[in-house]
Amino acid sequence: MKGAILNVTENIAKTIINFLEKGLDKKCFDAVLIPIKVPAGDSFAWVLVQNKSLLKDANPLPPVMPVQGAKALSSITKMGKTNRKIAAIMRPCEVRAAVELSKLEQVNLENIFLISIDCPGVLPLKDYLGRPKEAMDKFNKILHSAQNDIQWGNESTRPACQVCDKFIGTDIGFCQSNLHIGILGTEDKIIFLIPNNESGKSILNEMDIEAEKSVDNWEKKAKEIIEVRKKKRKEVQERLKSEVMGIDNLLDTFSKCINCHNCRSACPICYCRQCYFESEIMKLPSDDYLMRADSKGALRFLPDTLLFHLGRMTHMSLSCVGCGACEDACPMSIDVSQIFNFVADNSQELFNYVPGKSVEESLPLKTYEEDELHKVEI
Amino acid sequence: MNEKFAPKIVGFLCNWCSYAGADLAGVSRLQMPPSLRTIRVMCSSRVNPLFIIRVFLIGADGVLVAGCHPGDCHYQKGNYQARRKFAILKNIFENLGLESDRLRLSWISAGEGPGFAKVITEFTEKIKKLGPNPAKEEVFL
Amino acid sequence: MTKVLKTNKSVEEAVKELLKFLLKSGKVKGVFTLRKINGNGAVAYSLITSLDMLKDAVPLFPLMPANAGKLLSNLTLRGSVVDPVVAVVRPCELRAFIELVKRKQGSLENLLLVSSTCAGVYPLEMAVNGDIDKKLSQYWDATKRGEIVPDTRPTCMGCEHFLPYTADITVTLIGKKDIDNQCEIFLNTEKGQQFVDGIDGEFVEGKLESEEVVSMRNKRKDEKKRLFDEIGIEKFGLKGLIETFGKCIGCHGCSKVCPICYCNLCYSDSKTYEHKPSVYEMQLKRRGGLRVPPDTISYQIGRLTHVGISCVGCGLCADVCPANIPISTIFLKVGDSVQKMFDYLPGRDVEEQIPVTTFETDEFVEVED
Amino acid sequence: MDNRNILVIGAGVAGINASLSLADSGRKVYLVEQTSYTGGTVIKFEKVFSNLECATCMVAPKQQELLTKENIELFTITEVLKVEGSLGNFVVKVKKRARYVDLKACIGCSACFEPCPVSVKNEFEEGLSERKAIYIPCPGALPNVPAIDTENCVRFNGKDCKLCEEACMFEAIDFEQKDEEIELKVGAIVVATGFSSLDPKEIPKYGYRKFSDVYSALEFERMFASNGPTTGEIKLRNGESPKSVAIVHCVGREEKGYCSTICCMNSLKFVHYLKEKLPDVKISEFCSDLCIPGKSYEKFYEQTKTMGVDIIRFDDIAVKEEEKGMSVKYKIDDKGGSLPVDMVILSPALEPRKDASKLAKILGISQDEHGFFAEKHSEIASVETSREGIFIVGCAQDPKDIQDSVAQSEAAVGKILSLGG
Amino acid sequence: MEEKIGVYVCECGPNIADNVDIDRVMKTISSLPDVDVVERHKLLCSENGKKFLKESIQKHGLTRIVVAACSPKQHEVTFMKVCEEAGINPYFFQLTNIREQCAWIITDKELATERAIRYIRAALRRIPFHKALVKKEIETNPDVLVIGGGIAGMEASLLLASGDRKIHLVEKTDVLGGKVKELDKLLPRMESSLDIISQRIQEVKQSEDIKLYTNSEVEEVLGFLGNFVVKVKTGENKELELRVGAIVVATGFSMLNLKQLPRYGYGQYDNVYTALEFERMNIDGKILRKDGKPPKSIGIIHCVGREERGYCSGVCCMYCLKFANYIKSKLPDANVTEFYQDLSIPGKARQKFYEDTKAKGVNFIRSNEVEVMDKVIKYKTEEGEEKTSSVDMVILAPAIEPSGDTAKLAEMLRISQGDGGFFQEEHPKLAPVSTSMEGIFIAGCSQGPKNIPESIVQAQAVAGRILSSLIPGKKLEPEIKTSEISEALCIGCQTCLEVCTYGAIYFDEMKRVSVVNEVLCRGCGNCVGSCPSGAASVKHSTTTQLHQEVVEALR
Repeated sequence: MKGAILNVTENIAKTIINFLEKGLDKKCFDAVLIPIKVPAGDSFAWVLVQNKSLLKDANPLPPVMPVQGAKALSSITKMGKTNRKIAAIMRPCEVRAAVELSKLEQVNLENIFLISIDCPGVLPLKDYLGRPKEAMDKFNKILHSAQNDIQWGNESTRPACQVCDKFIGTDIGFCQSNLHIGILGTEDKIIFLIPNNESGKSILNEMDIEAEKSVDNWEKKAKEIIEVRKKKRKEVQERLKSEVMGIDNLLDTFSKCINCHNCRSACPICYCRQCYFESEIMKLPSDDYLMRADSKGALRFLPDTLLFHLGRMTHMSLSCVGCGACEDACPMSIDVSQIFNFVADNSQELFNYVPGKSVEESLPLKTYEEDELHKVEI
Repeated sequence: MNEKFAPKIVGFLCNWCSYAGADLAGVSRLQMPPSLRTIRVMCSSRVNPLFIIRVFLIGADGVLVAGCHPGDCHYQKGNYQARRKFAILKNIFENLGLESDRLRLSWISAGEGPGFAKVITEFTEKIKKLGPNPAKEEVFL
Repeated sequence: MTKVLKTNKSVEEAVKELLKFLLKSGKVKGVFTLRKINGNGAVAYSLITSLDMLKDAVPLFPLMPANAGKLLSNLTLRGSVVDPVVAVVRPCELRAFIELVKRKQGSLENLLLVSSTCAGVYPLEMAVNGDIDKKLSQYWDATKRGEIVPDTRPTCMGCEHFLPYTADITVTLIGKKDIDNQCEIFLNTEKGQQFVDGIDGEFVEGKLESEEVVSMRNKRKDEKKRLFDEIGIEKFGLKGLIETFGKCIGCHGCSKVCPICYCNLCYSDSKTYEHKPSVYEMQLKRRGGLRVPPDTISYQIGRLTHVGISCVGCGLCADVCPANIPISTIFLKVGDSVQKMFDYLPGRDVEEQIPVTTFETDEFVEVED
Repeated sequence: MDNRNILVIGAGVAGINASLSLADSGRKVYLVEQTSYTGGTVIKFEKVFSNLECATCMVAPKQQELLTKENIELFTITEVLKVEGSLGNFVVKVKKRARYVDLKACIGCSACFEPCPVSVKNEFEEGLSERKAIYIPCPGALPNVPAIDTENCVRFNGKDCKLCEEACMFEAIDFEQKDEEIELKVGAIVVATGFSSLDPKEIPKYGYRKFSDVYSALEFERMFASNGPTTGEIKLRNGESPKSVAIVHCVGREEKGYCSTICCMNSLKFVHYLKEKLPDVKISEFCSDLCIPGKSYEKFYEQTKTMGVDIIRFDDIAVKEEEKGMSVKYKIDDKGGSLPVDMVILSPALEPRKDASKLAKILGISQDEHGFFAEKHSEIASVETSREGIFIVGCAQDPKDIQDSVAQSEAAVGKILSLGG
Repeated sequence: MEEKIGVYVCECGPNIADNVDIDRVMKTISSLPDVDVVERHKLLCSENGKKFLKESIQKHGLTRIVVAACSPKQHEVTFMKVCEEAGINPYFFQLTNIREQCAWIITDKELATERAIRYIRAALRRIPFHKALVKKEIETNPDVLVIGGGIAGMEASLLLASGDRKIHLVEKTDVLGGKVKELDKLLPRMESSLDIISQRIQEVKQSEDIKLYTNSEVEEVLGFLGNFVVKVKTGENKELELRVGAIVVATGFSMLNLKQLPRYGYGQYDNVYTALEFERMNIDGKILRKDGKPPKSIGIIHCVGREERGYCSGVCCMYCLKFANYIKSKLPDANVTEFYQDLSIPGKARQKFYEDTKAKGVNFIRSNEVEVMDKVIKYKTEEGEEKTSSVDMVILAPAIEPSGDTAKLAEMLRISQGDGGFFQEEHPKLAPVSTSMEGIFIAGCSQGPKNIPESIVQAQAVAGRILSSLIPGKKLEPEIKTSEISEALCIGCQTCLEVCTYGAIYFDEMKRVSVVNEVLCRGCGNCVGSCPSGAASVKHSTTTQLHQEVVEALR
């Protein structure tokens, strides 16, 4: 694998932003989609930037993920292709979600140039809000630990991130951005620009950045960490199996759910304008409720909480990228994402389908093979 | 006051009175500032407050809702309803410290060509004093 | 003067007794109240039909997992309950339900409404690891003393409508020194009296509007004022709005839990708000940059125009906000002022018409010019 | 009915209304109007009592509809010459005067006014402003096409002037147009020629034309009209705004021998006009008997009273000269008083149009002692006449307000359509 | 399918061209993407202009048309016709006004031109979102239901019948003729009322087009213009269902109950009579006191209850004069005094009647605060001094008020009650006999107090409206640009039902959504402005279309 090398000026973020500014100047793209610190300074929001001066508050690798990048991208390209070239700099899970959404016709990738970065994970939104300063420092430590710490992304990142093994925006991370930015194994002195395809290469050309340098150090490091993460993921999921799975455990876990459906609103893959579980269909005549209550002596109200979560799983688990947005948005801090991750991994395994890996790979439910899945037949 | 500033005012004119009034102003060749962007609606009650908010946030320096005088509504009582919706919206704007002066409700009859010109001129002046709508430039809306 | 059922039990027992009586005597088919579920301390509203299950009921548990008004609407949306059901809800939930009924989103028929002089509830996050149980004693002490309960939600601390308006039965808590071994249950309506007819306990006369209530109302009013001053939304302006809602993650959880947001699909989540990229490109050109997803501010103001007139200040919106935005205080403040325009109090009386569908021919002339 | 076509005479609100309904029912309608525009007297009003609705907003849509309606043929500047035949087959001869402006070609840009050298008093504005020899009565008039008034146009008085023709970009001016006599075959005729109001000059005691600031109701109406000569400013001849105004009811009632029905309400309306423009103006209404019948009018009266107006009764009244200005002298059963004012508005009686008797002869219908067209039976057949197939509606039959005029026009429609055919 | 969009700029001779740089407009617009044709013309509304437009549309096979010219109020219809002739749906067309609201009001040519371009671009932005709209036609039933068999109801029925319609005439009592039947003479000619009324009753009974139901009442009314379904409970206590296209309400009036006003001494002292009682006495030819002797001095009191009701009943003055005439003709030496506030005798014929009556030696006293004691009438003069006058008979002229069942009917028919509780007409000036519910008409005193000729005129007017609008075999063509409500988005709060003036929205209980009745909807959009869920929208003025215009306007 080959790539380009940029020397770090000030810090990694600044270096990346300079690179993007250059891209804007050279008209490689007309606008950049990037997280920017909100005016109050207490969070980050996705902004489509044309005017470079706005980039001063930009942060390509913010410590939190208030909105999943794919959702942002979808909101502007859902109704058709943009006529401007947009460079979207996102985390690998966001890139993967974007690719999934493009298969679901919720994102139009035409004229979109996807840039991914090695992702150390993010902090839980709750930990960040209120104490942005401290959180920021904590996150920067994590970022720098990239050089030596195999446990990259430690206890303080979100559970979903701690077990994420697809945090690299190249094929080793089952992710297919146009250009990936590597920061692992660089001692913070340089960053790697790794084109994943032709358009990635051509952009680097246009910016006359020579892209034939070796990126082995980075790749080596990345693979090490991926292994660690895979292991961790296994462990955690083993634990989950015993703790969370099974109807009683599930009921237990979701008993705190207050039906705000924030998880589904935050989920990039839940793209429905109106969720099935919020539609008329779910509104029953009063005696139906009473009858159901009668049969058990008592009926939790609203009922069907578990149905909602299981239903949601069936809808999105094949495309779940494990970004953890759902858990972040849950006011009751339910381990939604961990559970969904676990289920998703298994259902995806069935078709050995990796969501977001490539645009070509079509959604399992849109196709079938004549000779498959016999184990479900009796 | 910024002299170069040319306000953009979106005006929702009801088809029966206010739009006719605007036409009469034209027929009478009454001059007025080129600030207005006319949107023709059948009745002032058609204008949903939500829509006014959107127009304001898109960056209209002023939003005018104009309809028949109370009692004259071509649809009997639409303008009364319009007034209520408008009053609530204005109140909310004031509560949030938004410039509610950028929203205007006026009754203009089909006969009031001069009246129309007056409204537009006044409103434009007022907006000039207020300056451009900050929402125009805002990124984080 | 109102008829009062007096018993020598702790409030919690007494209320459970009452519910038991109603269910046992067959006067009601079901009991709608808070209940501990799944034995892990989680508390949720439940529709209970068996005495056995009634054991786990915690009618007065200081938590609002959802606005019961919204739930009752769900229960009665497709026609009123066939057999009587008793519902134990908080004053703001009751008001919300009344507003929903006005909007044809539910029916009061066959519902026996029980409420209490509400001392407020704790934030949801406290329920996450069952911390509320640790706080209960403190909660009841403060309530007895007729003081604002510390650590309850800000909106509760500043709530002056803690005395239920349309309840058939009201349990008095605030300022009741001896709720541990005595309980006064006010029977405000014919209906209320008929239902408890036959229950043991003495019947006396009483006055809901007690000194304790009055003094509490004043405390709450002051607190509310303090809240409003603290947030000072009238000074917001566009900048202020952007700073406040900048961290909004657009989950619209606030509207999902809001009892007054009764739409299946929120207007601002509908297709009308989705545009071809060219529209955004024009914006981009002018502004130099554009936050996406867009319409954060217009969503919030827009929701105000819809909810303001009926906002009962139940505080759930702020409670569920993953970004900790003090939405409820903002809505409460604006709501108050919109409601004053028509001297309309949401949920005060089901006969009171919602001002938006009516008009006076000679009102608000000041907004014309 | 052999011939289903209908002739409607007069394009005032009653005539328009009848024409539209008849057209809706599929009848072919010939609408003959004496003036060059439609709308009659009502479009001179800024507002109508008692709902104070803007008259233009009210009538304009109907006028528009009239112009675009398929089976209505509008003849402006046209009068009826001869009517023969009987119900079901009348033969009517009308004289269509040349407008000298092509209705199709003209787009109403009014470029032709400016160059015209002639200016004369504008009768539509009750002479309060001037117009050219090629003119429309007021902005917004419909059809929005000028006409040349040959009495005053210099070209038609010997000179070779074609300034208007040169100014017109659409070759709409056509001096070659000729008056034409047209024969119409119709089954029934609706007469909606309206009224004229008594000229107060005929009764000297009101000082009309003697004092410059004594106005007739219609003059004041135009003065207040936002599309009128002062664009709605209420001014005295000396340009100042009046401080005290007297509104006098029943002008000519005694002489005429009947109550004109609408003056009381119309005069009360003026209070609203005045207070809208001049909040501090002092207003006195001089009336004999207040005639405000019906479910809505008294409410209006009560409301008007609260706006600050003195209602003064009189048996006899006159406008007299003062050393400075004028004053209203009034008597009520042998008591009386005098009130100095700087503006007087007279509400003169409604009377039959000057040409009523001529038209009556042409139509072969009778008139009553006052000269209004006589109905067949005052109680049960008020829209029918002595001649079968000819119907009278609106103020041509009897002074009445718009509501009753419209009702009568619909009634005539009812009568005609019930004849079948 | 790819849309082909054409823009046509009218110079309107010099009117637009002088003040708008047409060349620049053409240049800019032509340079825009997805505009296929841009043409200019000296005068599009002229005959050859229209011809040019039509041919150009066909030549280029355009699918969407933007015309920049004068006000839509002037020529929208004109150009829509052209589009139709050119074979494209007229609603795929947008007229943008660059004359009245541009060229004519902005002197600076530069600015005017920019403005014109902006307006055209706005039109271009919205036009792709236009939808084809087509005329709807609905079958109608020409039959008519008339409620009330008084003079107005009968007149309407007879007229409609001779316009060969089937009429169902429903009368509450067992007889026709209403109040007029109780009168002796008619004003001002003093002809016998009975002759006239009984002649009409005969005609009604004989007409085979009029089906008469006495002792019957309307119980339920469903449906709308052209298609009403009415339940009637008949005398024989049968329930029958009528299908009609229009409904005429002529339920008349009732007299104010004098028990409410004790100060007039009715039912308290002898020889105090109401107007109708006195008519009866007069018809029976015995104007006598209770003691059987003829009265010597009679007081006739006007405006009884006027103050309380808040309106002048309009007819009392005249019939009070009539009473004086009754008396004078039967008891020449009796002393008659009329106690009045204001004489309301409008119109050409009445004043004469008044003067003649006066000439017969009848006294007139303008009086306020009249009170009746035993054999005495107490009153205040204009100057406010208290006076009395002794009488041995009093006739009271009580106010006319809506008949008892007005409220019930109003609710059943979904029409509103206006001033004084009478039925509210659609428009006080231009539509006195129709109501906000299309197809439901009001006539006579149910709409407001009025005299016999006015009632008859209204009845005839109703006939006029029905005969001209509801024609056998002719389908109705309701408004095209109506509202519509998205089932998916509607939450069923029924706010729209409450704000709709025309009862054009009903609620589907099964689906729990509001539904627009396109026959009744007039497309004002009040529902759109009030719907919280964005479920309602007006065709051809959708929020999206408007939003597109705005976006461009603010570019």
